[in-house]
Amino acid sequence: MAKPEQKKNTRRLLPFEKPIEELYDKLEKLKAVGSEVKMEMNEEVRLMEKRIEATRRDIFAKLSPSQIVQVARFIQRPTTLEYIDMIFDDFLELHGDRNFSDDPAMIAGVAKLDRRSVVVMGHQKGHSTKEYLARNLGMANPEGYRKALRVMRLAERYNKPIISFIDTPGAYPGLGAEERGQAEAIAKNLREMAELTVPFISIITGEGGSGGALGIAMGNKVMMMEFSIYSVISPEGCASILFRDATRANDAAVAMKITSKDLLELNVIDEIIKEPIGGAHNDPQLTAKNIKAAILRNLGPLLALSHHELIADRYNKYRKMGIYNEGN
Amino acid sequence: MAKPEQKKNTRRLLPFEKPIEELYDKLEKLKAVGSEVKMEMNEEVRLMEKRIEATRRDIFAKLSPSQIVQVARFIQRPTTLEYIDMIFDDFLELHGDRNFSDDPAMIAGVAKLDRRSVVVMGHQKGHSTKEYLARNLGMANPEGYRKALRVMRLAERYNKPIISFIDTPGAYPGLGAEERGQAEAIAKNLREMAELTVPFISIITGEGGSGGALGIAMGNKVMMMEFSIYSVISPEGCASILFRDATRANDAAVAMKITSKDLLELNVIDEIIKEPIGGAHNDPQLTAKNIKAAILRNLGPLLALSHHELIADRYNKYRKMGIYNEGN
Amino acid sequence: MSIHDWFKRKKLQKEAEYTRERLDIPGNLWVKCYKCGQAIFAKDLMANLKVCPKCGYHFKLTAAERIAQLFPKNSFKEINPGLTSTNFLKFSDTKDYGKRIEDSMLKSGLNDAIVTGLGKLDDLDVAMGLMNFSFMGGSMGSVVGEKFARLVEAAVEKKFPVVIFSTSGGARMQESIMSLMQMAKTSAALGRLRENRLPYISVLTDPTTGGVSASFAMLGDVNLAEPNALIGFAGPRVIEQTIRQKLPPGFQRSEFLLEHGMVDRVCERKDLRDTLVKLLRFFKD
Amino acid sequence: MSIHDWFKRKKLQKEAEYTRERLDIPGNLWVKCYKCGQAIFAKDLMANLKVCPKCGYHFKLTAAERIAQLFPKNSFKEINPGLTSTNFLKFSDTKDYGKRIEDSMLKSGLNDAIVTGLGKLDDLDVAMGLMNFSFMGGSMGSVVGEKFARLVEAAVEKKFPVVIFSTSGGARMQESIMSLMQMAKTSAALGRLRENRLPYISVLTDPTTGGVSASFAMLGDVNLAEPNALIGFAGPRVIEQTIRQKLPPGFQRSEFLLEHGMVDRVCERKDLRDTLVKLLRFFKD
Ligand SMILES: [Zn+2]
Ligand SMILES: [Zn+2]
Repeated sequence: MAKPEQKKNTRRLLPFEKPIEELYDKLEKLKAVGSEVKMEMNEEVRLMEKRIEATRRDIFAKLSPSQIVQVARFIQRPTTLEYIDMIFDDFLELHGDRNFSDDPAMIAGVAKLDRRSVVVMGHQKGHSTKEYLARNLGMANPEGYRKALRVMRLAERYNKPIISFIDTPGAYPGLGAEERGQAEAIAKNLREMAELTVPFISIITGEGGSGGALGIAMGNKVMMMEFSIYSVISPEGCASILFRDATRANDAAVAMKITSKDLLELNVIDEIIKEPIGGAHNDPQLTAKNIKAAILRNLGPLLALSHHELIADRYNKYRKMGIYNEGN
Repeated sequence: MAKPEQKKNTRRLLPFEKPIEELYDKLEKLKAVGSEVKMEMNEEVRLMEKRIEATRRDIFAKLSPSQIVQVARFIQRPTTLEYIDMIFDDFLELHGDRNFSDDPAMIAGVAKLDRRSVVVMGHQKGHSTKEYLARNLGMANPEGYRKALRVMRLAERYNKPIISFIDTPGAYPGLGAEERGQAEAIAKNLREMAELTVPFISIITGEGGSGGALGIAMGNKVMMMEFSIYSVISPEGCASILFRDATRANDAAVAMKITSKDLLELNVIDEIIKEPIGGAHNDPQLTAKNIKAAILRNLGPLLALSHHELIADRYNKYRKMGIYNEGN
Repeated sequence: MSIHDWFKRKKLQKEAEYTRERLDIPGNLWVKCYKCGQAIFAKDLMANLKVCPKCGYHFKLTAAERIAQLFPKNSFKEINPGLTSTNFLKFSDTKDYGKRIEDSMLKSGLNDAIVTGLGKLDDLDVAMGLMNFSFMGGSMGSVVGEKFARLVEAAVEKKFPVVIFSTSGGARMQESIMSLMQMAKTSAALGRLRENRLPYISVLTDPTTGGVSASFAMLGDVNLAEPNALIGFAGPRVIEQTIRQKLPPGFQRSEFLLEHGMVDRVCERKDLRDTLVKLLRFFKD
Repeated sequence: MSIHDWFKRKKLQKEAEYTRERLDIPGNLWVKCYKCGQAIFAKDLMANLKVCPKCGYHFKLTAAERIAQLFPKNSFKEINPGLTSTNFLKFSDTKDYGKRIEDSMLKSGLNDAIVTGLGKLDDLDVAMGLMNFSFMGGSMGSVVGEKFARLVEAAVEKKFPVVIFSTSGGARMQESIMSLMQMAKTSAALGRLRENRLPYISVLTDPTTGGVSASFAMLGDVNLAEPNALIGFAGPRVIEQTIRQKLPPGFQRSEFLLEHGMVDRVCERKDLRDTLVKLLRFFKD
């Protein structure tokens, strides 16, 4: 087995975590020596681990937007199915749009949040090339959006809150997707989400890519994970189209204001969910705990609203969005 | 040009109208002679025409069920689009299921019935092999039923009555139809038709073939053209499956009770719409006039019902259907 | 009487011969699996919910067997057991329909192709209908439609969810147009259920085709299917005749329907009860 | 002021150069058709609603041209004309967004990519929005979203139906996330319209893609499209890059969408007004 490969995997290092790589190497040597001389190096191991954590903390305290893009897209980043597993009980996935197919890039189902029945859905990526392929990297086809809508309507019919997890580069721009009405599928979801009579919470967990993200993200409350992104186009796309220079993705990432902090300032999202030091993948359990707490905190007040108030709440939320001048 | 072919076409003769064929031949000879000797044969022509009509009347007064099947399926029988053209004004066809495709075997649209806005729909066959192919002989795919449902919902949203015209051998039993949920599409239509809040009138104009017919035929009032049929399976299918003898379609046609008269007796339909002597194709205009009168006569009382009453009316209608014994 | 009493009463006289017929038992003790061909000790097969322990093939279940599996505590009470079919059209094909009904009743020990009733799965109330393929191929005539509608109406009255186990070759052609009308009747009943916001779970079992698939079987808020069940609108032979080619392997099977978005889950028999309980609890809480 | 006054005011100073640019006019009098390449006398083109008399190619129309075609009796009154875009993100790509807005306003004579207003088609009241591809590719930013929402709210208040003529490359990326949010905002407005059972007719014109197609443009009770308009979610180039193959001819054109069930009718420009009137009368009576 290729040992260095394996090391990288367990360490789960992002490209910009190079400084930590060396520290990990040292740590491993210390451990190796320690196991030879039996426990004597324990204190030094502890110190090295602290140093790694401190370095990581420093790095993550000042991530650039394009570094946040890397975290948001990291192959080790927890997926929707993992979050669902950690946050909810008794999850039962429901498949299919009752029209054409079941889209593996979009999952939906019923579950319990503590003891309350809820409907959950989200884009599903994966942790390997194989999973990326099977899930189309979370890029849903029209069927995915139609499945989501079907299950949203189920939620509405039986008065269950909806929680959606957003993690997609965008809706899939394929031949079949166009033939089967990608635009129509997303558009209909937007209108129908606005009219839902049940509490609806959306969480951007990784990549919030354009209409493909928004297609299941019109919650009464929209939250973003600390190191997730949400944007109308990818930094790469923006660079090549607007900057006419594909290499300027970093500049585009800055200019577009796609980080959770930016979007909170713009009032496009309601809350940022903290991630562990080093990002969600460094402690998925703690991350899930944070998400669950945020869901519960936000769900309470929504549950007190009537059907009509829920629709009005959502309408007003999106109605207010936009910045413009008004002359005569 | 093949003259005999052309003759047949203008005469529009059904296979069992052989006796009339000879009379027509004679009539034509009389006319030919007449044109030579200028008008002298007029009286004889008139008499021959009367004789043809009388013969036709005799034949049609005692059609067997399997002859009625032939009339119902006759390639010259007026189609849904023709009826729509003759009965309504300002018809605008609406296309597509907003999902996958537009099904040419099913047409739907908006129109005026006198000055009232209505929604119309129906299976579309044709008058030639070419049209049969283009329209799949009125055998709709799931998309056809989904288009019909979409337009029914449009009618409901804007409170317009719905008129459906049924003329299909059945829903298409194809590979793609199964893949895309023929069963689901029909089933959903049945449930949704039951719940429509608007007046709904269905008219079996030709072949009412099984679930493919019922899929748009759950009106508050269901009418049958005099020489149309309505059945759970074709006589041929019944013969080969139940009688285990494909040649016994005539017996099956009798046994199954598929004529308008049978179905009125069974209380499955509400009314029979008279056809001209020789069938609808002999005078489409008159037939359309009869249909229009029947629609108007039945629509009036339905327009007086509330949304709730309309649903209850339909529920009770279908709830009552069925004949069984009840023991302890 | 409860379905259990009824089951017991009929059991002794019928089960031996009936099981033999349905399962191809070459004696009393051994059953040959349709799929893998292996011989299975009948007791083992029964203990395994009539699923082949070797290859997982799901044998057909009668309503009574299904009820026994789902309601171990005997909590299922049948309703409307007395409805029986009648040959109102004086229909006769290779056999008189009246005679066919009688023979089917005798042979199957059933009154018609569906058993309906009220019961509890754990603490969860449910109105349930279970079809019998062994009664004239599970075909839907007036009795199936009427019992279905009454079941749904009982559910609406009691505010119970509805669960239906389907298995059917389609409409009962011997009742001609009236069997077609049962599609309308059962679907309308489900419309009323939906209007009352009461859940409906449809469980599709092998086979479910024709008029039953094109009405209530496809209309679940959640559609479950047992593995490898044949599910479709048109029968495979009709399709082959229409398109003049062989059907691809797996066509119209549960897994095919899952892939094509028509069923929510393919559920092995051993997981079926748990899944139903979870779903019912989801709807309830 | 009415759109007609506004149109007249801007007309003289702008039309000559603008028309030249949009239509590739090789002088003042002759226009070369994009499709058939034939030279057309500009007056003939205008008299033919800017449709090539030779091959039927539909040239793009500005909002003002469209209004002039639809409301010959000057019955269209613009609302909210004063809304203008602002560079709230201090966004600058190859050019500062603020400067880009200014330049676009000067060049097009328009305030932004949509004109909204109330009018009458024959005797039929209508709230109408008309997009301008000539203003930054008809891209949707905060101004388009806000004017759209206000138009729909005015329609709800007055109980008018809504008609929208779309033409857009999609979201206005210079407004980043805020342009994405306009998809939510406009769709929510249409939800409210629908809740009030007021009809919405969407007319898709060349081109309508991206965020506009994936929001209000696809949501008509009736979707009409001008012939051969490019309509889709993803742009053809993006798709080609994704699937690494050439797109088939006709892909994402109006007729393709008709075939695939996404638009109700492909409607030549000469029939458009009549069709709208018929539809509005259907909804009204
Ligand atoms: Zn086996
Ligand atoms: Zn041209």
